[in-house]
Amino acid sequence: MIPDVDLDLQTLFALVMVALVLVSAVLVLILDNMISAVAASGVVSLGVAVLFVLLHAPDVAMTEAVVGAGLSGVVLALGLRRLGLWQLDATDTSPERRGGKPDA
Amino acid sequence: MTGLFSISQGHSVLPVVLPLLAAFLMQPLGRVARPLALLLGPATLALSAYLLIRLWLAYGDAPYALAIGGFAPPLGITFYVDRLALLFATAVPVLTLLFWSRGEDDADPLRRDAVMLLLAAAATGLALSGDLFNIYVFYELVAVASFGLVTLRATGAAYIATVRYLLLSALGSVLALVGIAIVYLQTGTLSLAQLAMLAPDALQNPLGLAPFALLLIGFGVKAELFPVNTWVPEVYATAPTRISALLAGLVSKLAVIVVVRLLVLAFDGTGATQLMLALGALGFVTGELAAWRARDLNRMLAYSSIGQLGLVFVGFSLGGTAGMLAGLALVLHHLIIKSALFALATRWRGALARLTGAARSAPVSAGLVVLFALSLIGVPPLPGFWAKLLLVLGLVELSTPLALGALALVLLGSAVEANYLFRLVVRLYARPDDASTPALPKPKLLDFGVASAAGVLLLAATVSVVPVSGWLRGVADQAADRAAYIDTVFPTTLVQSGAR
Amino acid sequence: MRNLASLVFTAGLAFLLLVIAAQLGFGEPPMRVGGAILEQAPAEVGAANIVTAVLLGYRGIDTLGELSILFAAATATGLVLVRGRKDCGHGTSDPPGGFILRTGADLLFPLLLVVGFYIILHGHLTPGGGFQGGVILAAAFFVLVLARPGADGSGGTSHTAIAFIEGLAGAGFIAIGLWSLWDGGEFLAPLLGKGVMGELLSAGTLPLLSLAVGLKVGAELAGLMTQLAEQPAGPQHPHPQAEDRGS
Amino acid sequence: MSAMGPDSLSFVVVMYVGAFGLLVIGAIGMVMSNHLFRMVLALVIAEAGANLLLVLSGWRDGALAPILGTHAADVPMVDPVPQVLVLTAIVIGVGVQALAVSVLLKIHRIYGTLDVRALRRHLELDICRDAGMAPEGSREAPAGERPLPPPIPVADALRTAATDQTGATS
Repeated sequence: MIPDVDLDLQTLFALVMVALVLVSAVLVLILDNMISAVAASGVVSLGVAVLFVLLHAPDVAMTEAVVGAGLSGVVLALGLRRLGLWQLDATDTSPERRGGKPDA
Repeated sequence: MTGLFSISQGHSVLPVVLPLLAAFLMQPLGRVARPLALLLGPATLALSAYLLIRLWLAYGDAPYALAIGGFAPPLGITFYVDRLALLFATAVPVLTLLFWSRGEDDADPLRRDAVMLLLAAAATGLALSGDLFNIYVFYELVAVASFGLVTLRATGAAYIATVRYLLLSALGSVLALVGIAIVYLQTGTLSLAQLAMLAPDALQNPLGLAPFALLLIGFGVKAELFPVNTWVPEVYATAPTRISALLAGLVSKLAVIVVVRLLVLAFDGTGATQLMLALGALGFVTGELAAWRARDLNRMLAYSSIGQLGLVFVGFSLGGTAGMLAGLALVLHHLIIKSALFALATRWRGALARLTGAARSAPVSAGLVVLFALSLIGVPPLPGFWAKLLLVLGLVELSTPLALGALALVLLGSAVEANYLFRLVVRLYARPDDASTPALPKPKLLDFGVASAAGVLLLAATVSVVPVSGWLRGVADQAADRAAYIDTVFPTTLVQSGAR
Repeated sequence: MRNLASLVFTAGLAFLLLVIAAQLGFGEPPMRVGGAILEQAPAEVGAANIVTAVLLGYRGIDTLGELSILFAAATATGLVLVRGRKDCGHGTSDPPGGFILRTGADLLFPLLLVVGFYIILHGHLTPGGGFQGGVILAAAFFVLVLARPGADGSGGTSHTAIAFIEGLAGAGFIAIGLWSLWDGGEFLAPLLGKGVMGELLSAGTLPLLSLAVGLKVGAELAGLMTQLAEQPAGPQHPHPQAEDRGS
Repeated sequence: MSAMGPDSLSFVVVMYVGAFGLLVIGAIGMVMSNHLFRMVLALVIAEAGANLLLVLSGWRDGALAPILGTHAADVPMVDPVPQVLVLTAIVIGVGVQALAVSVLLKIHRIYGTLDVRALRRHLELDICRDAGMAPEGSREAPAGERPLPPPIPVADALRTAATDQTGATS
């Protein structure tokens, strides 16, 4: 084990993951393009799955990864496709297509 | 089936499990023998009603705890069956049968019947369960089942109302989950009985009121509590009227009973009653004022149900046996009247202006509306008066500034309620000048039957006030007794009391 | 006004959480029920994975309730979406999967099935269980739908087969519970002896319950995703006031 | 920050900050956003936060995963019960999300928009038309108008009430 540095490895790793999760959570609300918002919500799920591994909860980590990133990502992406919000290029920015940003 | 002959306490889990089994088998059976599948629902509900009545007769007097899976109480999940639980558990299959929609307006009766069975099973589970997270799971099942049922009319408005209701309920559930996490971190247990034992020292105030507030908001969505009941008018106006009757009449009451169990068992010392009193009074006033402005029957009934449930919360927040009795009287009174009014609304749905002179074509229904209106307002001989009297006496007895403020709001709200109910009655008996008003559709026999049965029940209760209130007092005493709850779940023989 | 109300709500929530955070005992849970379960689970239920022991043993009716919630969601989705199939003339707008997706799907399908069933059947030994395995099975079937949507976008998944598997698996779960109630025990009490800890055939009826949960969750979610895939794309008519105003 | 062994207090503080942060961000997103699909995404985040908080309530300093066989038998283990609760909560969340997306599909097909404010107006209009009455505040029934005049002496109340009403609401 690395000598007991003030901030041990696990807390550092937890800090990085929590920061990643919080940033991508904010991104979900801010990003205009709905596809990237769904992708960001997938990142949140995966980040939380990693946090569950750190908390010694392997069952929950597996469920969160499979169900959170996999299944809900597929369901949300299918929903986007059917809602017609699936536009990859940012050129098409009519408010309805963009999905309307929350007015902060 | 041994259930038909010798009933045992172990069978009290069947009224929850059999409807689930029927719901699962609905789709496969539908593809094999469709007419049989359409009968499966009512048959299962009749069977579970029969089982519950047998249980009531056999074990009705003393409450008992049933450990699911045979695991001892604090580890496994327990069902706590006392008179209050049996009363509401029996009401679920009966009312679901009464409001069972028989495939006349839906494209997919099999799926609708399956979701109705899930709603009935979960509502029975809510009444019986004695474990915090188990109550959350059954509450969530009630919520998801009601999302499915509310969209049955397949109109655009129904979908919008459903998605707003879904998001509000999901947010409430997240908050309830946070409340459960805090309770678990503080006490380390989910069994309500052990919570009742640990609450005085573990759930002290900043961490007593906070989880209760979160759980109250979470469970308050279905109980139409003040801040989270914005979904009620939209959903009851766009859902099939029978489903609205079931949701308003029965399911909201079960959510209230769950909140009251939590209050009595785990959170009674933490200022939770003041919070409930305030929210209840606010809900009552806003509900009645909004009902006064409503211009179509379904939304008027929806707002009046918000108001009445606010009153129920005020009743239960009086605390002790008096509060439990007042709340219970109001809950049962509202359950009978709102179900009957919505049963009538299946025919009189639509703008109030359309009902001008309806008494001419439907004298009995109009008479029933008058009876229900009088009882809702609280005119002396009718049971509504006794329920409200208990409430007012309780508030006066409490006489804290908050209670007196709530009393003022209750009286103000009752005046507004009297105004819009009498306005409806006057409209019913007014003479329509242009004879061309479209004749109202003929009532369906079952809906009319439900309304008249409720009317008869109300009159019977009016006549026999003393025995009914005596019986109700027994139920209230048993429900408000924390020590009895703990003793039933953990029979404190000398050896065990040390270990807990 | 709406944003003011929402601001007040979020400020209230944040304050409530701060009050709670300040008071919470970090990192020292009382371990009252948890500790007792950690000691008694290997003896009473005999599963190596204590989380599955709690999931299907101590809190079995929670899992049954949770299974019904997923069933309710899938059935409600069916109620909402199936109604639209009558009025959608053209199929979905998704092009059939490209070469990479098709070959990938053919390769992945057997692997996903094996992984899915492995996780279901080893639920009581290693991390995993009915739910995770069921979702993987659903993903296995849905990959085929994505690769070859077919005319109506359902990729040939027959909803009757899904309905049968879903119904019978759920009924199987309850039948196992009723079986123990039938011969004198309590609903969902563990049966069939504990076997040797760590063996595949150990922990009594837990593997059977995991299998029932896995099949049901798999069939349900595959059906749910296929229904979503079968929906026609985009608004067919911009904003019809007179669209079907309901029956 | 005192480093009391590998899983020191700061590890838990970081985790709690993450859980509460996700919760507040999710709640803000649900309450403030104007697009229904974004509210569903915010719901996903709020649920992830609540699940993280629930697992945290069972975490013990220096304890390992509750799976026998992967470590020595007498090592302290983490509390398994919150993990079971979270397993259930995650799958409930997915079920509700799938239902929400399918209802959003139908709304988009009927109204062509997912903006919350526009849909609330549609909802009000549809309910009023479904009930067969003029929408609130429209020309036929201005918002302030009360359907019935104040009660007049009972003697001729019925006759005058009837005439006033039909005049006001037709």
